[in-house]
Amino acid sequence: MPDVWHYQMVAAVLFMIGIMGVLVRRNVIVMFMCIELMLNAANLSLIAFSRLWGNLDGQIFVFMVIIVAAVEVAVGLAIIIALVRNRDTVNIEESSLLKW
Amino acid sequence: MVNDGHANDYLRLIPLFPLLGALISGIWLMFARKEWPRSIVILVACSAPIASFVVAFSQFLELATAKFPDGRFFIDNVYTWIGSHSFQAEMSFLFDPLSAVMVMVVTGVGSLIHIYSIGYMDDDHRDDKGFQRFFVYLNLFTFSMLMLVLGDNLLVLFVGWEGVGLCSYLLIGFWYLEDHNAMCGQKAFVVNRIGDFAFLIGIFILFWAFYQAGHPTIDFLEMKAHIGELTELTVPVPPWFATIGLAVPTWKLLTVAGLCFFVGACGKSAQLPLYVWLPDAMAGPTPVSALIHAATMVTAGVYMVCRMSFLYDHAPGALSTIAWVGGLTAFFAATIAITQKDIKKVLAYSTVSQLGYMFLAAGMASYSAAIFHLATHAFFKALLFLAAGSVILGMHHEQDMDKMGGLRRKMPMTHIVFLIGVLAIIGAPPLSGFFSKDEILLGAFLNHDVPGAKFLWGLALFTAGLTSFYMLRLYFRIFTGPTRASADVFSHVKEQPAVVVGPLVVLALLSVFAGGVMGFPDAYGQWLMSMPDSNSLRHFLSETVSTSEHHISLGQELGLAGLAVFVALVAAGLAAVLYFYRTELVPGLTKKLRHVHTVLLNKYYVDEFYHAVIIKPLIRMSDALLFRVVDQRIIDGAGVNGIAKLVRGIADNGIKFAQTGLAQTYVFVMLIGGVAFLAYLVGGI
Amino acid sequence: METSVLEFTAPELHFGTISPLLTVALGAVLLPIIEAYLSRRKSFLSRPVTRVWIGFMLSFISTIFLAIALMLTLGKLSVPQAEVAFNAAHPMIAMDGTAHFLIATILLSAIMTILVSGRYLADVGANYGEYYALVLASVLGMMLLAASTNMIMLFVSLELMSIPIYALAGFRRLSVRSNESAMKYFIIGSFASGLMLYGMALLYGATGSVGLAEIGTKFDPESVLHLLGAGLLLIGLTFKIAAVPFHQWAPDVYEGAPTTVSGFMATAVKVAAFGALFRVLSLALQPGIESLYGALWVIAALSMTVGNVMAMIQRNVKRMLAYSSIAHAGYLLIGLIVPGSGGYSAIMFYLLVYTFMTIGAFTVISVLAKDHEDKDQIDDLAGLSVLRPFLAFVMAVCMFSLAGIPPFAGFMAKFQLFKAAIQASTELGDSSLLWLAIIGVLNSAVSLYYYLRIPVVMYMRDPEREADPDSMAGFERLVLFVCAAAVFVLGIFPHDVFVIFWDVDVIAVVSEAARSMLP
Amino acid sequence: MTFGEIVHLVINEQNLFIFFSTVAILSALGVVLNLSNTVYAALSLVVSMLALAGLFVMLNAEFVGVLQVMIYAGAIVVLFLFVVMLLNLRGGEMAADRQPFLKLVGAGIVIAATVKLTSLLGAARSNPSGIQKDWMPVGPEFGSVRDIGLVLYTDYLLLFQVSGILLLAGIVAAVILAKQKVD
Repeated sequence: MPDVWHYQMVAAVLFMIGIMGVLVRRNVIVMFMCIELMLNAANLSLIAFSRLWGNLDGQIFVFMVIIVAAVEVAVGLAIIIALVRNRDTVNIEESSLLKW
Repeated sequence: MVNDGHANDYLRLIPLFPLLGALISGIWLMFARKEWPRSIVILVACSAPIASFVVAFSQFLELATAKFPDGRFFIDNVYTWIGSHSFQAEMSFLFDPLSAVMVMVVTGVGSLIHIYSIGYMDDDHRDDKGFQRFFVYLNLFTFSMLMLVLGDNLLVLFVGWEGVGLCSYLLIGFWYLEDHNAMCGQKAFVVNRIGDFAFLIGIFILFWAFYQAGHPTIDFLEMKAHIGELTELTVPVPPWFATIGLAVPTWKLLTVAGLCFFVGACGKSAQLPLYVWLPDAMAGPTPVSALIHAATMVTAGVYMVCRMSFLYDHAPGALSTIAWVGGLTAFFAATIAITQKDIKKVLAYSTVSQLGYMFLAAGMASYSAAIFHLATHAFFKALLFLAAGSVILGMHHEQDMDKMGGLRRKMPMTHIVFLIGVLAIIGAPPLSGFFSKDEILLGAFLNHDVPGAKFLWGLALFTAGLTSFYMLRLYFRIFTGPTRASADVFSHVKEQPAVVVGPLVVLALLSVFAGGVMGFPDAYGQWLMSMPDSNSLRHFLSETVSTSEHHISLGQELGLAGLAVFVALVAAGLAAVLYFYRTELVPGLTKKLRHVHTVLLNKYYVDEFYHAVIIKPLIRMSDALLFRVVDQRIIDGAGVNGIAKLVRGIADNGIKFAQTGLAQTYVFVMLIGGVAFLAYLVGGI
Repeated sequence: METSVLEFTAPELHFGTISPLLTVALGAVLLPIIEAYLSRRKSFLSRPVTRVWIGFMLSFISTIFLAIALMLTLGKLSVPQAEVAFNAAHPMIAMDGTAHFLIATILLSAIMTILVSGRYLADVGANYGEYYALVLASVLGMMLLAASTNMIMLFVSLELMSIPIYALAGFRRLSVRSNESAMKYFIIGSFASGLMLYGMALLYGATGSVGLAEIGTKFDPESVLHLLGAGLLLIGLTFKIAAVPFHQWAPDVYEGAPTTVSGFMATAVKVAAFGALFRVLSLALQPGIESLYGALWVIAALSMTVGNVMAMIQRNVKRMLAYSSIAHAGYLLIGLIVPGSGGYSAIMFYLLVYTFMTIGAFTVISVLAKDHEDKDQIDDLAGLSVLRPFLAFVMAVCMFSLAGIPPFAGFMAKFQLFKAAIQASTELGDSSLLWLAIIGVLNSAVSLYYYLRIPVVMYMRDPEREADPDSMAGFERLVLFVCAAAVFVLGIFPHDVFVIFWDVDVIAVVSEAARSMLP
Repeated sequence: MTFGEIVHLVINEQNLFIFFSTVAILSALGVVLNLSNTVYAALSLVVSMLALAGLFVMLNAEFVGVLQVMIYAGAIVVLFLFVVMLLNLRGGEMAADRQPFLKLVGAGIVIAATVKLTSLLGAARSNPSGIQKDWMPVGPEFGSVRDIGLVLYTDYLLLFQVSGILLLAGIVAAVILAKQKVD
């Protein structure tokens, strides 16, 4: 029987995969997907803890995170669209006008 | 400290008006490309001191007539300026007889000079915003001076003190496009800094002493109430002093503080050895010389000494120093004034000399005499300066009296008021100067506390003679005899308009009558009108400053006065002979006394002495050691520039390395930082 | 099924408590509708409807909403004890003195930003009505963030604050720099929220509750899980205030974003995030505060130093101000380390002062923008005192104040902060706070170098271009005047600020407000 | 061994957990490691999220699990796909990496941190220090729409309203940024 720490380890691994993706991938859209992965990992952690403690706060939290994620995606993709219209690239390394 | 009956909310209006005047017009000037029409400038600028004068006058009457059970003063507590648990400084104003007299002088003479300036500055077109700028400075000065005299504690006083210094600097260098004027302004500023530094040290010492005594205050009334607890304090000496075999000095703390304050006063009031800036301050426009460098600002030192009289009453050593410095300055400056050719310079040295008189009086603990002379001097010296200004205007900005003479017919009004001023300053009875100078001499004669008081009295009497001599010389050289001006200039000389002459007439009337009205000696009052307290100013002031009651018979009083008048008359006669009847004697006499004359003409070479002994070595040392070694090598090389270079180098390289503009670098840095942060928290990797 | 209906007890609603929030929320909801309505019409009240006119109307309307909210908040400021909002057993937000003061500061910042935005947006070609709705939504998020006492509320309000700002940073859609700024802010900001969310999950798992106060009762500073959660949560919040090492987005984002938005970001976001930090530290993490101080100490010292050193070599004013805001975050963090309410009240006063001087500086830069271009290089300011004396004066005042030169408010604020640190260090006999204050003072000295360069350039160099026609709008003049005046007044009379009808002792207000938050 | 027993042997909680978590982790790795095609990355993300939804349901979070499928898989990733196809960009990462060294170090740190984090979490099991040790017993309704609704509309009412404003702000922001032409 898996206990809560098994779920937590899965969440931790997923979270770290997300961080890794943000760090190494240069495609903005993929970086963004990896951020979604991080949020999902946190969601898993929350749900597991919610079950552990037997209270619903964690599930409500996840509910809110899903809403926030939806909004974030809408705005983030809009930002990416605006960027691509001007620069014609999704490679984050090509957007480095602002520096030093 | 605010008791019932002492609170008075009107006082804040007195400095407020000039401040508003300066702010409104000054802020406009800061942003606008053009100045206001002159009529508006005049309206704003001149209404401010007049409004202050009206308020001050009404409060003065209130103060003089109201009944106070516990001391005659008003207090206006505007707000708490600095509040900390152990130290409280209020922005509050104190209106007691001493500051009331000062406020009346400042606003009264100030208003007249504002009006006079309208005429004087009218033809000045050296700077397209100059007219308005001049009045902004003048209003700002009035504000600062009122802060100075109204301040209820040392901090407010110091704000005003620095404010007047700043305005003086700005106004001396008003025509800053000429290098010389700017240099003179700088000189005044630098010399004043020496005094201000000592003043500040004095404030610190006094506050520390009161703090030790358990009354952390710099409020005048509270300090006065608790000063008695400090008399035994001595300057703390570090213990190693004794261990290395040095004699442990036992200076009284109050004496040291008093001396520090006096050094401050020396700077502001141009006493030996810090008087050198005042003659050079004549580079400013003449109304400025009259207002700042004769009537008000330079007397701030005298006012401060009187204000701190509760301290000096416990510091007799400091008081004697004041008396001696004052007496010597009076004599010293008078001798220089004999040979000067520039009419404003003569008046400047005369101011230094008269200020010496005031300090002499203060040092003799007859503070009321000092304030009395301060007031009458404000009238007649302002009158003399303004009249001289009128002459200068008439002569098209000529100041050398060798190129004047015979102006009596050309400028009759100016001539009369100038003559009144001269008579007042030399102490011709019954003009103002007669009474005030007489009271000073009397105080010196009767003093027994100051070592050598009788000698100082004699010196002051002799100086009165010198004053008489150089003032009449000035008068004769300007107004009588055949003119030495070129015919072209002379033919254009004419009397000045009413806006210039009007204030002169008012000041002349004050010079004539103010002395008798304010300070008619009690002995004469008893004799002539059977009024035992006719010296109203003295009685008025006695509620603030300690006045030693000297009971003196009518005969003594008359005898001393007669002696003074006699000395003045002799000197006046000498001047009349040399500069009016037998002018041909002068060159021969000058030749015979040429060594003395050269020394005096060159003002005892004091400036040269300072330059050789202080300034030049200082510059040399600054240049050789401080600039070349300390500044360039150590501070610039290794210090500022080195550090700046290092920092810039680090920042430049660091920024290129870290702030790459690539989002993933930032993620990476966040990651490293976050991991380090968490590892620190969790305690170990 | 019937039982379930009976179980449901409708929550008590205390709308009065959150009336400022409701006002702003109403504004945020209504503004898009009004915008749509206005732009559909050809004329309105016999006026032809133009873009500029719509922008003006919307800024006017949103200012009204914000001003009403500000009035309501100021009215509540005098009742500092916490009021119950909605559910006492499950408090989402605490409308106490701290919250009200911070909300008032946020609203002030928002009002000033909106007032100066209209002409600037028209000038840079981004005059869209949505701007105002986004600002209002973000302000709502900030208000909630400053008051939230629950982790879920904290997270959602943080996102409600941030998401509109991501969009505002990219509001000049046609400008590549603006796009890049928004994109960087968005990616890094979402990354930081991800970290924070995971930290919240760990804290929830460790304690079993999401309320900050309940977490505080169970927090165990010995447990790794608690500390990891707390650390990640703090990373998320320190990211928002741009503290080193989570600061690098700030210069890029501030430089690229529309200037008015940069000013808004630099002030209001910081105020709100500090509100959240107050509550997280004083409620949830109080038992473990000792172990957090060391980490915060390092962050504060690093922020001050890195911010100031980097600002020295900047050529772009907005970028320089961004680094300076990092340095100021460092100064502000000193107050968080001071135990008790003294540090918090010093921070709150500092935030108020900082809002005025920073908005003033950014507004000057925004006024200079011309022909779709920001004039934000330091060289662009050369001879400004001749070309635009008023702008130069306000800019100089703001710079002096930021540098902490008396008698400007920046000095008074720094003085309060350092005083609190030094007092605490003598009371506790702990020299680390004293050292932090010393580092702070040294850093202020360093900062003189770059702050004073601006007045030097403005006043001592000759202008390199022709005088522009003075195109300032009245609102901009008003805001600049208010900023300069506030900087003077708060510096000279912090105890007697004269606000229309009554005198306010701001220092007393902030210390009262700070005390109200602590249990 | 009946068929039912075999089914129970294979499809028990432990196996389901192993299955879902393996799928979730592998497909998450797929998102990160798939360098060539963004569409595949998005599809990997969907798989990962569906697996997570399975885990949610196992944890008595039926309602949130359904939301996960509907919103994440159904809406968010579809939006991703939309954008990827709309922009029709290929080979975002063809050019050489500008900071290979940094990424190598970063990846090393992330891997080390993963190991450390999982070991810390494993250690938390043996030393929970005040943390709930075992699953709390919960009723069958736990995590149902009814229970969530009861909490959401009472304790979290304010939060729920705020989320509405958040959505509105998101819509406004997305519209203004992504509109083809404004005027």
